[in-house]
Amino acid sequence: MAIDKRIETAKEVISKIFDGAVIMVSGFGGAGFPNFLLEILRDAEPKELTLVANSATHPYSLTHSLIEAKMVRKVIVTAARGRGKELSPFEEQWRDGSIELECVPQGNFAERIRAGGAGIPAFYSPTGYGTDLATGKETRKINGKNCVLEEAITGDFALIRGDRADRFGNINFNTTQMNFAPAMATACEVTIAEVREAIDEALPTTDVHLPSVYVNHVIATGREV
Amino acid sequence: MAIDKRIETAKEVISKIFDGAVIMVSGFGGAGFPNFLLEILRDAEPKELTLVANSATHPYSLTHSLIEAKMVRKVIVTAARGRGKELSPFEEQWRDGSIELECVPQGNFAERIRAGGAGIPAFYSPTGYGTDLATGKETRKINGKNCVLEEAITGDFALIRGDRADRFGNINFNTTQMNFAPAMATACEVTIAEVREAIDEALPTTDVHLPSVYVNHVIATGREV
Amino acid sequence: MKPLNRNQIAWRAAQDIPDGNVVNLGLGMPVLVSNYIPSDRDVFLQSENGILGVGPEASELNINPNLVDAGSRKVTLRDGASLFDSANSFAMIRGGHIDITILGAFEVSISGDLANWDSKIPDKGPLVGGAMDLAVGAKSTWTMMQYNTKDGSPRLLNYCNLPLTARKCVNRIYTDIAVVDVTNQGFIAIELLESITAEELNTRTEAEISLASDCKPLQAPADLI
Amino acid sequence: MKPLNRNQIAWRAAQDIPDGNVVNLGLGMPVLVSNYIPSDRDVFLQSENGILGVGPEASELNINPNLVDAGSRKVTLRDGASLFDSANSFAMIRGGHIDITILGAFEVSISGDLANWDSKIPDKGPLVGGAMDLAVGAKSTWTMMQYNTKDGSPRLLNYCNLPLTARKCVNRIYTDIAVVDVTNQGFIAIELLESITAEELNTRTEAEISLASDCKPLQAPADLI
Repeated sequence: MAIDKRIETAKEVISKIFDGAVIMVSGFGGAGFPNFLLEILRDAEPKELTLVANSATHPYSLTHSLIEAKMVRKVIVTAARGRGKELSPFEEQWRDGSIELECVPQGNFAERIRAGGAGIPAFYSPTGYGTDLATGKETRKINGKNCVLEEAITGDFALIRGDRADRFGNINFNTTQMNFAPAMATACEVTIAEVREAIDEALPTTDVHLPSVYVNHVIATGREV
Repeated sequence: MAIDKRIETAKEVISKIFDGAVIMVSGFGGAGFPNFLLEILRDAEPKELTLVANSATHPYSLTHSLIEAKMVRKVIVTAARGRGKELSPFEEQWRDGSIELECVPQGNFAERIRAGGAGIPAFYSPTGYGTDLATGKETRKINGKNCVLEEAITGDFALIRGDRADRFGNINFNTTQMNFAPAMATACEVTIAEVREAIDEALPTTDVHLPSVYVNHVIATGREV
Repeated sequence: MKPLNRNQIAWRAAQDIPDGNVVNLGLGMPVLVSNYIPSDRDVFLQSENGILGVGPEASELNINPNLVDAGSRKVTLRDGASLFDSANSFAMIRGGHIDITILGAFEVSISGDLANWDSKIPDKGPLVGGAMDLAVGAKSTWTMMQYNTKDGSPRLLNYCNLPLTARKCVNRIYTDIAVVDVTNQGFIAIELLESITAEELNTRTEAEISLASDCKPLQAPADLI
Repeated sequence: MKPLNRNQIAWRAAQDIPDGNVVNLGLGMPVLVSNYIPSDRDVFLQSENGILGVGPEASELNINPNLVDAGSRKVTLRDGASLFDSANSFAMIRGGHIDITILGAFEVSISGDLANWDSKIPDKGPLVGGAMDLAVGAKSTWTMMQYNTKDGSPRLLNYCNLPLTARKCVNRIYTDIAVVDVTNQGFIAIELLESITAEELNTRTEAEISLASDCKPLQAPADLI
């Protein structure tokens, strides 16, 4: 049967996100946030989610709206500081002990997700050695370099944003929209991609940044970002 | 000063390859062999090389010519079997104990080279566990999966083949010419790339498969393969 | 029905590939499977040198000397194909993103251990390639082989004699006389050539083997030669 | 000469970037360095979200909302730029392919320890981003900072008080009153504001600091405001 991963509405696939699921959300600095999908996820209101995203507090990403809606039990992030002196909703919940925080150096964060998708259960990284973010982690000196043992991160659902997709699920990204999306798509059981445009014919191989095998569902939003 | 990594002849840069150097050579199945550079390397005749290449015996790659010229002390490969029943030159030297062999599963081979370029000194892989190729290696059960500790591979010189390059050293590959070249370029101190065509203007970002930072010298050969 | 020839074994295996699956075919007999995938199924063939979506072998008209598969054949790409480097290809394999790998085999043990990479020919070099990664990484590992060696010795054993490729990895075995599942209850023939009795099958097998309660006659089109 | 302002510190650091280098600029003061790189030097700026070759900030005319740098600014690309995902970006950083990273700093210890990511404001969430990876991975780590805190406390210390970013990583410190090398012989000022005596510098430094034998006056263009 001809493969076609395009969907008309995302409500049904998002509704499969269960209480307690581990969700990865792409995006960095205003580029690559799957905000169309996050709106639907917020309305679906699963509870006790673990969120894996670069930032828990980025104003352009609707990741923070899931936290504000008290849907999140734990975040794994590289940034969790709200702008300004007032506490952000995340920081308030964190202070109150109602949300758990795992703060990870961004390179270890990206590599742990990549490892999760690549079948590498753990690796040694020099990053973070001797810092508070390596507290309790196993260390080892390899070829004279002090390293920390870092475990892979995997997830149940990846929500990512691309520019173009084809019916096979191949994804093309616009410049820095890429950031964490390819790694996250490899590391999750189910990947849902929102894109500006989803086409019938196959993307040229030279335009494919994320191979179809990593993508389960594609929805076109028409949005530029 | 304007960056220009293009060179007119490769003899001078190849002459810097010293006795005992670790050389990585790209290529797989007839695609991506840097045979132009390997001809020059063979004539330069450095000794006691360690070769990191997918195959020690592939007939289309001139890697084997370095072995036949007795320039190689050790190979790190996934394949070292000559075609046919007669022993290949590599196999004769191996039988005589004059060349050392490290045979590595291809995925561990690629990942160890990537790790070498990515500052990951070691990682755990499920591949090879319980086999002769893991003999003497540290093992560990992680999340129920038996794994082998695999160390990064780094090198002194990478010889790779691409299709197009620009003066900055950005490289574009033609389809499966890519294979091990990107990882090898990241893992070596000096990368020399032969390409079909080297252009003045910058490659479009969408055509760059290997960023310029990983490439030191570029030479155009005009050859299709 | 006579014992199946190579093409008939390939045909038989091809019938069991589900629609939409991603499949990696090993060198030798397995690659023949691509000729017999039923036309109502849309299957993506992965080649470990960096292709998802291998198409038919290239002809003089559409040959690209840089586009080869893991068997060094000049190939084409199918609609929706994508290309990547070796490190990413084995990330795809090791990470569990390949549904089925079909590999040649010398021996399979009753616990699913596979020996397919080193036949211990004196002084011939080893060739492991991607076999260990595929056997460990794919969701299902099938093997294709003659049920017995040329001199009639069993290949379905209590323990493998030849060096292992991976432990406990084989799920199903396609042969000239039977299709065998590797289960917690041992080898179970799910299809058997009509001319062969359970008793004869037992004598041709070192390990315990039983017939499935619904064991069917092994059949393949007679015109495949 | 008065103490240098932020732009003057940035100008001063920019003068020391060698031609052809690859440089990653941290958030805050370091990003100003890009405005003052001498025009005779061809420098590639890396942004950890996936750019090698960041160009000037975008204007209304050439804005691409998906093209941002690590500081969330809408940027352009320079000639010869390339783009990649976060995992590859940090492979580039961790793998030692960035010549210099310039980071903001709260504190630097005499052994080169850096504290720049957690100022311990009560209940505010942490923000580590890529700082730990950059400090460990770049060939050279420079910091830019005010020599003393707002209340006059020293920032060049025997041991850092704030949580560490990385150990033994800082090579050079650019400040409003001095340029300081971190050496095996401790802090050595290589440039010092003419109005400041060695004795005054000492009182403003917790750790031992000496003047280089050829210590020069710290200067910057007066018209940078």
